Amino acid sequence: MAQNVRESSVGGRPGAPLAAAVSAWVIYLFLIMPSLVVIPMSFGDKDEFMFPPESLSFYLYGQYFFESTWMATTLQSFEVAILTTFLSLLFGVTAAYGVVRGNFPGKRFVTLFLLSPILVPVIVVALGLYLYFSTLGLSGTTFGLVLGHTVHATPFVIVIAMAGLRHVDPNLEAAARLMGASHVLTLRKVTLPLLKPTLIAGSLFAFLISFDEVVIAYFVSNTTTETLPVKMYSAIQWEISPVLAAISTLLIVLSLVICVSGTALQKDDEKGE
Amino acid sequence: MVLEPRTEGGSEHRDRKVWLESCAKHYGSVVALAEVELAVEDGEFLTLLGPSGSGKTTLLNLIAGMVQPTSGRIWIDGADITRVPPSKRGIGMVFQNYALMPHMTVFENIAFPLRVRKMAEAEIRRKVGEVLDIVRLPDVGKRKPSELSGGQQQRIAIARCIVYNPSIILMDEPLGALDKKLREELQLELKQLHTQLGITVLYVTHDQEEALTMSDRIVLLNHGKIEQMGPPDELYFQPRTLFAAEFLGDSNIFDGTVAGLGEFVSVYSEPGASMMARPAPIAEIGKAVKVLVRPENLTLLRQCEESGLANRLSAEMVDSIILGGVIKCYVRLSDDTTVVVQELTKAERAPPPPGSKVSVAWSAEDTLILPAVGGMTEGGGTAAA
Amino acid sequence: MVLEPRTEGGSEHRDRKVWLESCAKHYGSVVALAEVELAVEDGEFLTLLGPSGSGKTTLLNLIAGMVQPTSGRIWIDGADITRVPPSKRGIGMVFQNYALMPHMTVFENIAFPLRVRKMAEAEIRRKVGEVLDIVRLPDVGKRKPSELSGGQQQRIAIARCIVYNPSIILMDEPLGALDKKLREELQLELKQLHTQLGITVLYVTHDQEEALTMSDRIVLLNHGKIEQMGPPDELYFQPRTLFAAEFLGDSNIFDGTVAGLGEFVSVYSEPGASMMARPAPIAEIGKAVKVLVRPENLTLLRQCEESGLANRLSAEMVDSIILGGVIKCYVRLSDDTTVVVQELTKAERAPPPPGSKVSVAWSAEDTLILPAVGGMTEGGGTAAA
Amino acid sequence: MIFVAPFFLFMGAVFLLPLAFIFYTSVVADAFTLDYYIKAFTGALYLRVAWTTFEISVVSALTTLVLSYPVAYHLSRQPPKRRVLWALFVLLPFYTSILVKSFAFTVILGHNGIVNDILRFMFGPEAGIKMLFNRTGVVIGLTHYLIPFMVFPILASLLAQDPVLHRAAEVMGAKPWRIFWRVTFPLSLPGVIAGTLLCVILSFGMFITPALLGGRKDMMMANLVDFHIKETLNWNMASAVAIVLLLLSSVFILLLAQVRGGQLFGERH
Amino acid sequence: PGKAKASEKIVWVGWGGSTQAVQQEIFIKPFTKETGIEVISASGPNRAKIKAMVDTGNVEWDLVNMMGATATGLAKEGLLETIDSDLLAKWRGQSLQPDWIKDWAVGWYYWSGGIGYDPKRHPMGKHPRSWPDFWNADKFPGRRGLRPRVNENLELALMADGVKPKDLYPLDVERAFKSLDRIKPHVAKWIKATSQTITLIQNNEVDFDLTYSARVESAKASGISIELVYDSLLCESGLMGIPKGSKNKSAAMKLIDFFMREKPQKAWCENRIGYGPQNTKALAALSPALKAKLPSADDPSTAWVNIDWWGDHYGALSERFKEWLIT
Ligand SMILES: Nc1ncnc2c1ncn2[C@@H]1O[C@H](COP(=O)(O)OP(=O)(O)OP(=O)(O)O)[C@@H](O)[C@H]1O
Ligand SMILES: Nc1ncnc2c1ncn2[C@@H]1O[C@H](COP(=O)(O)OP(=O)(O)OP(=O)(O)O)[C@@H](O)[C@H]1O
Ligand SMILES: [Mg+2]
Ligand SMILES: [Mg+2]
Repeated sequence: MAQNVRESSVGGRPGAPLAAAVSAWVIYLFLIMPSLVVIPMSFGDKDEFMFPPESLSFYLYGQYFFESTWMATTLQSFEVAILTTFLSLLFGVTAAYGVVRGNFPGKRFVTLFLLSPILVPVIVVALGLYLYFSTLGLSGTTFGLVLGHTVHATPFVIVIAMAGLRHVDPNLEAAARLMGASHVLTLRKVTLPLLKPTLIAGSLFAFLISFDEVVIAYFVSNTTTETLPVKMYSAIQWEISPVLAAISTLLIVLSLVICVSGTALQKDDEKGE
Repeated sequence: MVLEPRTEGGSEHRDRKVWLESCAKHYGSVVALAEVELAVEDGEFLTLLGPSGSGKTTLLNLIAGMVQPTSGRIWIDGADITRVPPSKRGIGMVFQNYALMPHMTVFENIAFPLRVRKMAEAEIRRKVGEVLDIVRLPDVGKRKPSELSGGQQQRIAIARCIVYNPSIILMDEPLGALDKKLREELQLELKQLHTQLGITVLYVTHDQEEALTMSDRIVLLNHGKIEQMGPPDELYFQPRTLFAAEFLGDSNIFDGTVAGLGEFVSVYSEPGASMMARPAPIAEIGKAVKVLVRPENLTLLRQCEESGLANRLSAEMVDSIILGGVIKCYVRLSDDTTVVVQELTKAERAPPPPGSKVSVAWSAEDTLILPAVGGMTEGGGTAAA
Repeated sequence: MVLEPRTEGGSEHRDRKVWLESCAKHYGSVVALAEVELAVEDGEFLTLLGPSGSGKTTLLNLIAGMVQPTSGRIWIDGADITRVPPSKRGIGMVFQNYALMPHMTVFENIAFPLRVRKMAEAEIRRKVGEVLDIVRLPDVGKRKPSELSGGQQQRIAIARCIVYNPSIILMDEPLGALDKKLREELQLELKQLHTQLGITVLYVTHDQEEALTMSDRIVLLNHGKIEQMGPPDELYFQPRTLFAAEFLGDSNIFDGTVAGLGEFVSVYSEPGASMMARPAPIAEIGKAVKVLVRPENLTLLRQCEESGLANRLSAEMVDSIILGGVIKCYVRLSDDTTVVVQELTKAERAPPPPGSKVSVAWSAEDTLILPAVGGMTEGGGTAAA
Repeated sequence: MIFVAPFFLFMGAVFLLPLAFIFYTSVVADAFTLDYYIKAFTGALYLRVAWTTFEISVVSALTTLVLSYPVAYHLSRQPPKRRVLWALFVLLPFYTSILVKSFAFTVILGHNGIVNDILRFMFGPEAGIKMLFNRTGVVIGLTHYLIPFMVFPILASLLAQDPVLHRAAEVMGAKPWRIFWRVTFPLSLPGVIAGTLLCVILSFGMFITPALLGGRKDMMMANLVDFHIKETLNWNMASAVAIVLLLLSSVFILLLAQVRGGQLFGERH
Repeated sequence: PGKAKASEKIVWVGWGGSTQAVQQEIFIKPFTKETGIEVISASGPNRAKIKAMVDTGNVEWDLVNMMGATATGLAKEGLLETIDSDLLAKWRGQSLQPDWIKDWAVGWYYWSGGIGYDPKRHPMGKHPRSWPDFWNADKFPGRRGLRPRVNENLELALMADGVKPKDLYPLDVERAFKSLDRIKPHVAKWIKATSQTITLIQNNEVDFDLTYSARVESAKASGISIELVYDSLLCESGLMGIPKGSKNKSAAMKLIDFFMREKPQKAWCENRIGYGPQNTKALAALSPALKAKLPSADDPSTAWVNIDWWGDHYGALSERFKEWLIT
């Protein structure tokens, strides 16, 4: 497949011309620059930010894994992110399905409304949720946190799922229905399996958004439900701990592992882009 | 066999396989299907023919239950199924692009409707094997649809459709995506399957040749209305409108005015003074009509040659084109209209060279009179790409 | 006009419009085009015909410069342009889906190649107006392509192509997406444009009828090789291989063994003992051959009827199908092979009913002898959907 | 349609009601009042900050566009598998907390940062550029964060393009540069517009980055919301500013709906 | 007001990071051991959250660390519990700054801000030694760093303008802003995050800034080249208060009482160099080396923040300061 693209590139789609490629590389460099500073820093052995570190050690990783509540908040972040992923996938995929397949008056308007949380500055959402959840007694609960993150992440899932659904032939669903399958069975056996790449991409996005989110979490969480980004943020009220560098490095490695193994697994699905 | 819509009462259609009782479908202000009355016989191979956008798919979807009629009711086997969901109608459908599930093997694809029906695994295996035999692809069960050729995929789509014994199969241009050669092969196979299984088939196509080849009966749609319906030969030989005449087969059409009635109708027309035509109810003296002659009914004569045919016009040879089995000759009449003559291709009998003086002749039997309105719309049948 | 490849030296082709000098194209281990030698005359309408995957697009792309040949050279107007980029070849191309720029108006689309050539604005306006007149769409300049019908879009694509006077136009199945009626109209128009402008056209299709209708010369491709080339009638009447015979037009084919040579060749064949055929260089006594008769050359006779034709077999009527202008009759011979007979459709002369005893007869002139190998591959020409 | 209903209701409960709360707070202190809005629309601080917000957001979005386009273009020309790997670089900024990032930026872009050291080495001691703690710093910080949100919509609209159009242009004699400007770029406009608007709106909500990397004048409306929530405890004012911010982004939402309905993230046409 | 039962649990909110970790060891663990009251540690005392908790009657924090100048705002809004007067009286008697013992919050330690600089870049004599020096850009050229908030800045501006530390309050706001106008052009960064007051000197982004003794000492210990001018400090109080409606008010007060004790205060200030104890006995018991880095109440070069004054003026001045900042 890779070869085809190159072959036909003599005339058709040129592989990126050199100028474009070079400017892209420069920008990639810009994007990873901070990481290039952060990763070495994470191997420092002092309690202050040092670059370059004077000597290398796993001191900061030790702190992360064994001291304070870093691990607990990480686990909390995972919990929230996983639940958020689940919920936003549920809401997002069904909503996208309704929007793409459905035909109802004001569809465009409804779509815009469903996507609107992306378009409202997050601090506004955070404040609103905080006031609202406090009256409901949801403030500080993991559930409240998940709800907040779901509002935030679902629009992204909708967008991805809408794109994915447009690639799923509606005739396949019609065929299944005609052969006697109920709506639910059709969704389970036909639509969802075909949406697999989309679902994977959507969950990855939802997970990352929730895992990384600080503003909403800062307002909505409390002591027991504090997430990693919130802890990272509150850890710097007075001092800044280089443990943060170690955490960033760990996250980078984690995402590399996920993506690389994802690509490796994706072998057969090359056409599904 | 021809069912006249409207004029008949209706209730007697209840015992038909399918009956659309004054069904219409509007999309907002678009009338996809005007009020239509249609009854389908058990075991019949019925083709819906018409230009793009004429409402063929809409009609099929109404029967399948994919869309709800704006008005009217749908009956299958005497039961009103207008509000029954598609999954409960027991209908099979073969889609234009086959709609095989790309994530399932061929076996799983065919087994799908059986699993939906909670059939036992052994039974499923047996039935799938059976239909794979019927479509003559016994060994492809383990493959994915993408590993099959277009024709093979089509057969799997049919197998999947017949495996659960639906008594009606709907097919929406199942051959539309194939090339001519393969298309013709599969037409034959489809037709054989139909005979063999005795199922009722509703078949959609916009290819007139395909419709003529395969159907017991053709329903010709135009702008959401039924233009004419009947067996292929009836539509071909007795088109009731200009549209029907032009849509099925090639035709030469002249403007004319009815000049006399008798055993044959005589029509006064521009290019050749007077022509004799088959009698028709619409013929009234002085009425403007269209006169239709099929190219294959025209005979090309050298200037001097004699023929016993009633109508004859002198002309000049313009061009001739081999289309394979037939040759099309274009001749120009005295008033500059071009007429097409179709002859069988014979190596040793080349048509006269361009420029030569010829005559075209045809019998009064082969001359039809049609109402002057209702031809094909300009550029009709063209969808924006 | 027929150019024999290979046998001729080559250098004399330099003055041809286009000359592919032993061009081949491999994709990894796939041979998209085996070593091919092809010369195109100035002003010629040359059609590349062949089943899917036979290398038609590849050949066109080689000339356009979209792909580089694995070996060989390409000459245009006597210049070696093998390494010249597409933008410098001065070629026009009409794509299957037209490739009109959706974000530009029709005017801007047509003006595009002129702007590339830095033509003055007034000149551009004049030329665009001119070609819009030529394609008979003078008033659509301000519209977007999406606001035009398929046929209109196609004409714009052609307008955009001829506006910069390329001396060669390549067309890759430009009518593939259209329905039959429109397709036929546009074929005619294309052909007229070609005559009117005198441009060299290389045309790709897999529709044999289209190829026969339009071409000055047809190049029949199969598996990346040129199977045969020549004018339409030559390919139709004198196919050199079974593949060519089967790909162009319908055919009845019998196995046979050459039994005698003379004014006509006599062949011994299963169904009907002996047949007389046209003489052919490959006929040697005792050699196994294929015998080909076109359905339109067969005459259907009642059991007792007489005919002066050299070959005659008795048969039983199986079925007959109206295809529009022609009727196909299927008859079964004594050894159970089915033979197709094609007749012109006439309302008053219905074919004999199924089951009746008939004879098929044909002349020795219409009987061709072909080598026994090289037919169409099973299911060939099928692209995965 | 029923499929839209669950999220629709959810949105009503967890998005609209909270917004309603904010609105309520912005007009009701002890009794109904428009004082906060009057202040938000007339106070020098608020007007100036609103303008700064607008300026920073638009400049950052445009800078992001300029930087993202080559990346999206480059990604679009990669075979799918390699594309995923390159895309990792685009996602990497997500994983570094802005706090850590701001330190990293001082190491790289600061007065004694790597970039300035190189510049001074090459062009003499006066060659250093001030890239932090001014408008440039904010734009760099925001851009770094926003690039992924721009790259993916553009990438989608680039991938949706029919390669045949490029060939057609090429056969007609167009050089790569012209093909890019007359074909590729115009056809990717839906993605460009969607991405740009999205980025503008996302920057509306930023307050940590400008505070850490900006100069004294680089205060944004979100900073004011934050300030009133946490410092002055004047939630009425915070809510009023938030609503004004919401109005501002609504203008952009409407633009978005106007320019291309549903083209957000470069969906297919 | 409930009684402290053995199974009682309170939530205590600190500043996070290693500071809180140390407090955990020195105060919380012994306290739990002594009283049996379980203490949950939270970090990030956020006044907005306190307000929301109280407003919605959903109070989950029992004891919160606060900054002096801003804590008063909470009290003004009635968001803090009143503390038992006998406890208050007891604490006032043993305090360095009895003014910081309020009805609604208790100043239990102090921290000091001063002029920070890099001794490698600005050796002895090349750096400002007082706030007038800091304001004098001609004599001490270099980029300044100040905080983008109104408290601290007004005090510094007045001192720079010649006001004696003891005469600061009530602050002459107009004079202070005039003085601030003078330094404005020389401020390279108004430093939002406290941690940046160190890293910006470390990375040579500013030459002199307002930073804090505890941060400087910890940075020095890590090997960063940084120094603080110890003889013109601005001391602020770290307070502890109880959100209104806390369900564990009395246990929280017990914890405050523990925080006020001599022994843990001493241990705390020995561990975190730069923080000063409120408890006078604890201050007296510190080693001379440590005392040198901590001002005493009567040190004339040191300014002590007046919490009350800020309580009346913080909101309005904050907004004015923001406006001043961006113009
Ligand atoms: N979902 C829809 N919304 C609005 N109009 C529709 C819809 N579906 C079909 N139509 C319109 O109804 C008319 C009939 O459409 P239909 O699909 O039945 O045509 P068709 O005969 O199947 O054409 P084709 O040969 O192109 O498939 C067309 O004008 C079409 O534009
Ligand atoms: N880029 C490519 N990489 C690998 N193989 C290719 C490529 N392009 C074409 N081929 C192969 O080359 C052969 C000829 O392809 P080509 O596109 O020329 O066929 P075609 O005659 O145009 O067929 P169709 O009628 O389906 O368009 C096919 O087997 C095809 O699979
Ligand atoms: Mg249809
Ligand atoms: Mg091709």
